Amino acid sequence: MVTKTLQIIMSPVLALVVGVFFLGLARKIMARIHWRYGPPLIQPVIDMIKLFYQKSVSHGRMFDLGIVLSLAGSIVVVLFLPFGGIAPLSSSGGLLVILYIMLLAPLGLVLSGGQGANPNISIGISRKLILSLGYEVPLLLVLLAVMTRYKTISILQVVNAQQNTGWSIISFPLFLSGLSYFLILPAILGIRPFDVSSAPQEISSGTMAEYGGKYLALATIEHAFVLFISIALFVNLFLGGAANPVIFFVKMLVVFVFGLCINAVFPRFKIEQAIKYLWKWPTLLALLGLIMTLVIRS
Amino acid sequence: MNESIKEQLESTFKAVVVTIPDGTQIVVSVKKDQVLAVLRFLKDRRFDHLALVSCVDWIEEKEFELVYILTHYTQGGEERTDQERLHLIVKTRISRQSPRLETVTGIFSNAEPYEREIHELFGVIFEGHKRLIPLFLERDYEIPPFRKDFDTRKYVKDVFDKIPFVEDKDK
Amino acid sequence: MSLEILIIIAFGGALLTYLVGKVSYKGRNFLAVAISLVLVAFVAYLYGKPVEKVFYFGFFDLDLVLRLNMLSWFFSITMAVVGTLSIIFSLSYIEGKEKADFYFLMMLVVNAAMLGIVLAGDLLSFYIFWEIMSWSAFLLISYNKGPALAAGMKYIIMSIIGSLCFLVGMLSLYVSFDTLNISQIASAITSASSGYILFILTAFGITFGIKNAVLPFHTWLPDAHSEAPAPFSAVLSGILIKMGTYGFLLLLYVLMGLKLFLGLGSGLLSFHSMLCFLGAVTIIIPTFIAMLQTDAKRLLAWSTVGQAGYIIVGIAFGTNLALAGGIFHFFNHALFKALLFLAIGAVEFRTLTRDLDSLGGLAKKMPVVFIGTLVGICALIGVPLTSGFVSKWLIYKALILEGSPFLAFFALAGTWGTILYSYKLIHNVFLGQLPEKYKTVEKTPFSMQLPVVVLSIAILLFGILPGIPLKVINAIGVSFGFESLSVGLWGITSETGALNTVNIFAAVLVVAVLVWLVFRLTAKSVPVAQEDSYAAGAHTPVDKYHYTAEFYSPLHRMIKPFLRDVIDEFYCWIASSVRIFTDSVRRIYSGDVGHYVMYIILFLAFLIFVQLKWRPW
Amino acid sequence: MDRNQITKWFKEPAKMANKYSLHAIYFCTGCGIIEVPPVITARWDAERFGVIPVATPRQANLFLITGYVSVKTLRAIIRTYEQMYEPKYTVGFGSCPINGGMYWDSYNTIKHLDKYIPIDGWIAGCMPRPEAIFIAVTHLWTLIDKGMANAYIRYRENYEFYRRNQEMVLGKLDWPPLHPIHSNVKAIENE
Repeated sequence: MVTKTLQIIMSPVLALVVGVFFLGLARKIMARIHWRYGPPLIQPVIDMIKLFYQKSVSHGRMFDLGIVLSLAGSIVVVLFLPFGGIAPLSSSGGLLVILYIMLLAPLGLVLSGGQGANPNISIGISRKLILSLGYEVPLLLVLLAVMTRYKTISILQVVNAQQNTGWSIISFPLFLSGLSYFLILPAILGIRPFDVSSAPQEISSGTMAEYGGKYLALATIEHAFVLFISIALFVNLFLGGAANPVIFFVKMLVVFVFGLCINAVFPRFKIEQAIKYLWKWPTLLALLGLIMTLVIRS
Repeated sequence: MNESIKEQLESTFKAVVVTIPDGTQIVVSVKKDQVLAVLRFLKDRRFDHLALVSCVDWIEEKEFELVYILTHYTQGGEERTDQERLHLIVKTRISRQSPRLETVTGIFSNAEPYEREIHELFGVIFEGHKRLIPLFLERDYEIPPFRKDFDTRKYVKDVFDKIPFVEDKDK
Repeated sequence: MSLEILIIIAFGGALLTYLVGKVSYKGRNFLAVAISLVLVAFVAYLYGKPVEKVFYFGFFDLDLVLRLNMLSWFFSITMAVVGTLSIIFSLSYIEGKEKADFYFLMMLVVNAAMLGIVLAGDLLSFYIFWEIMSWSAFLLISYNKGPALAAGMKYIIMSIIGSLCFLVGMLSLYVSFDTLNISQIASAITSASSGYILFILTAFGITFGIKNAVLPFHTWLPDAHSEAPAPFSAVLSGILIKMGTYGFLLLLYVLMGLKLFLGLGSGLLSFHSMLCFLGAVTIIIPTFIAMLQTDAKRLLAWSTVGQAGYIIVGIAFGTNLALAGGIFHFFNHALFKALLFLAIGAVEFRTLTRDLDSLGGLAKKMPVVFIGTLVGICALIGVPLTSGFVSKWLIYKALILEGSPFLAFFALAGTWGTILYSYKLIHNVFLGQLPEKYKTVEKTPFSMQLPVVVLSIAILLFGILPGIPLKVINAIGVSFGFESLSVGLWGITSETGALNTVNIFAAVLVVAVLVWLVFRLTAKSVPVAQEDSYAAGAHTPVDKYHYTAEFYSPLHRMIKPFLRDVIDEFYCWIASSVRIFTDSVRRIYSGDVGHYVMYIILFLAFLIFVQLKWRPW
Repeated sequence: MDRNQITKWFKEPAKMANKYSLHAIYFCTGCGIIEVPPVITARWDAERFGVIPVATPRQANLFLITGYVSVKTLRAIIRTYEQMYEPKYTVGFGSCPINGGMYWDSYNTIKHLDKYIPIDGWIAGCMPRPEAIFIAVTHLWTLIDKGMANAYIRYRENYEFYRRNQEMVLGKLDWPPLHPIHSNVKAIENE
């Protein structure tokens, strides 16, 4: 029982550390690709300390509770997600529960943004929801392919199954789903080609327009958690998850750096182009993966 | 080609002085009340582009001079570069005390911001102008700033230097 | 205590209210609420006591049967509760309006008729109550004049077609089994040929499909819901639609019986998989249409069509998990859709408009209604800790484990579509800038807030402790012949991935409190007026600074060509062509006698000619 | 550049964090904004020092006033400055905001910007080059270190005077005062 509570406390902290490290790494790699030195790795930490000390303005109760709900939603998802050996709550709710709790984070953010009473935010929100509808179609197909392939909805069993049958990214039908998941990863994270919902130039950083001080800090932490969750989900489902956290972290690092290098050089999509892209290639691959899994299974 | 326009203008309008300083310009100075007629006349003869409306303050003669510069995009069907185009400059004089003039937005609708600017900076009132509201300036001025009798140094001394520095309350 | 007293109270109470209404409207209001509460208490008291009363009815020596089993108890308790809450809501909603007594009479009659349907043990009484429900709903839909009349007309025409199909099916059953008692038919029908069963299924299927707004028959619903008065549209989309669900349950499981229903047809072409895919399509298309609506109630109406698809998929899929999910989703949908309609009714009552483009910022003015709508859309989406989540989770788990991922994909994609349109509802009405003209909106009356609060508490309670309704639903599943689920107080404990809502609730609560503490401990944030938001250095007036029109315009442009409501146009084409035909026939009766004489002579000539030519007689 | 002296971080984290994470609001007030793009991109890379451009005043704590300030821009500058959160710092570029510069006698430009909003520091140069901007950033660090970068405190304490000056130039402002105004300062009506 003690190890369980320890794990429950430890896994969000670990996720925060990994997420913030990834944020710092992202800015450093982005800078290196632009031929400049870039900030120190701990720059996100400095930013957050400054933001927590800065005063801020609130637009109403929903404006505050929305951001709190969003961060709480992301942290709860981390509790359900196995991270190497640490898997505190994943016995009481499988992939479906995670899929649904992952919904709390964007919902909290858009509810709090809505009260911000600023058209830039509303435009950012409508783009964010359309984009999430866009990447949700291939994501669902990918998760369904994995679930039907291993005939279970709990991630632990998927991870254990991969120990003996090898990584599912290599096995034939799920290779397509894995590739499709990788293609929509930037859309889930909302980074470069798909940062249409928080575009600083067009809609003065969309959903973040009215966030300052501690709101911006909480929003950045929430972004770090989303970063951690989506990559951890990818590693768990397709790269066989790991026995101990260190190997798990290395796998996540590889996926993250590889994904980031691709996205650092892309210009930003318009929202229609993003949806057209998301509903064309990744959906096709995911659909193919699902059909092949069904054909092979029966 | 310039000659033909010169004859046409002199024949149709009396008391019109047409001079041709060089190959690309024709200067036409007209009376105040003939401006609309001349502009419409020229617009029918392919001078369909009102490039600029500007105002000159002749303070000694106590008159404002309004200058309309007309030009044309095409000559005989095909494009003309800016150098080859014929610029036709229509000038008129109005008195400085009561500067009033007919608006030309009826003929050239793109003259609207020019006339607002001249109204704001010179104080010329254009009758019939739909939106004669300020264009650039934030504050209101008794003597419009572009007039020659507007002393900008005195204005700065009266307005900006009079605003005190913010000493701390306790000092 | 027997069932016929229940029916008498229901209908008698309605008439009594109407009469009392003539005397004093206060008495009428009190009586209406009292009767509904009595019905709720009466039905609750009858829990767990299956009863069957048979009355001899001379006509064709049929017998009228009133019976109460687990299924009918579950439906009747939902109806009674939602009916009572909507009557409480309409106390202050109908206050100033004329014909208030007629409105209350019709509301009580509709509730009574639905109670009758659910208690009916034989098809004849089922049909009688079904007709009473249909026309009383028609009278209520066309309550406020204008476009409501056309909507009511469309509704009543489709309901009549449904009732006729029901009549045809009932008569054929009577002819072949010469009894209308459902239990006797159920035992006798196993011997019938599968062709006959298919005919019965299609006949009753059309009736229940129209009422349940399954896709080809859904066109009446958006007009009827948006034109009906708010409390009735809550009852209409909360329960009246679910009479179709009850009908399907009765038809597929009680009348047909489990083996027969699953045995019909084979593989992909079997009846139940066809019904599942029909349900899946009913989830997707209305959800995308709902996203683009600009009238709040029409948006909710399309959402009802979408959610009915979930219930159909749940029922038709045929495993105990899916059935439990389907019935539980009926229960949740009755709760949260009634909540959303009542909330929008409260907004419409105060701001006299439900156009999403002109509303905004009402959260500060109507906090209780705002929280109610928030809980409502969370349940609609299926956010954990609301009851909507548990029912959708059951449906998904059943679909995935039984190995039909495409159905699961349709259902899950439907959920994301639900998020888009439900967020549009709450954003355009409650968040954003409050326009000038709504700054003087006063508080919503208590009688409107009470139902909203009660429904929100119910949703949250059943979300965290779903065991309470699941126990009853499990009993229904067992009565249909499924093996029972292992149901704990907090969810399903089964081997392939359990659901433990209390763990989820505890985790979310603790983490939310921790994050809120961090939020409070850091620098204090100063509340500020709604005008003081970033506008690139400019100070913009409120009315020009609220973005709601064309909320999803990029998506709108992309999917607009796919969303032309072809079915509605098809029906309207049929209606207009029939009108043209009948119009041309009408011209024969031109009114002067000469024509008629001429017609007679011509006809006689024709007869003579036929007789000479072919000598038929 | 004492960014990696850990002891300082624990002694006064707020001051250090404010020093090494200056988010500058990207609002081009005058001709000097042409110098900012090379500063933030590959050639001079301000991100090394933690200075990044942000879109809204809500996320910013550094306000660069780049070049002459016309009366119309002053209205937007005041509105943006008031929407920034404390602690906030302002830096004026070139001589025009100091005393009007070459537009000293123009009827339309603001002569002494610090009559209307408080300025922490100035950079010389008729549009200072990126290196000068970095020198300004380092000076700002020393000011923050010594606690002298208190323009926002001056603004808060003397708000009535600033508000009066603003209304003398811009006429009636259509947004409410940021801090409550005590009635003893009567707005002197301009002639």
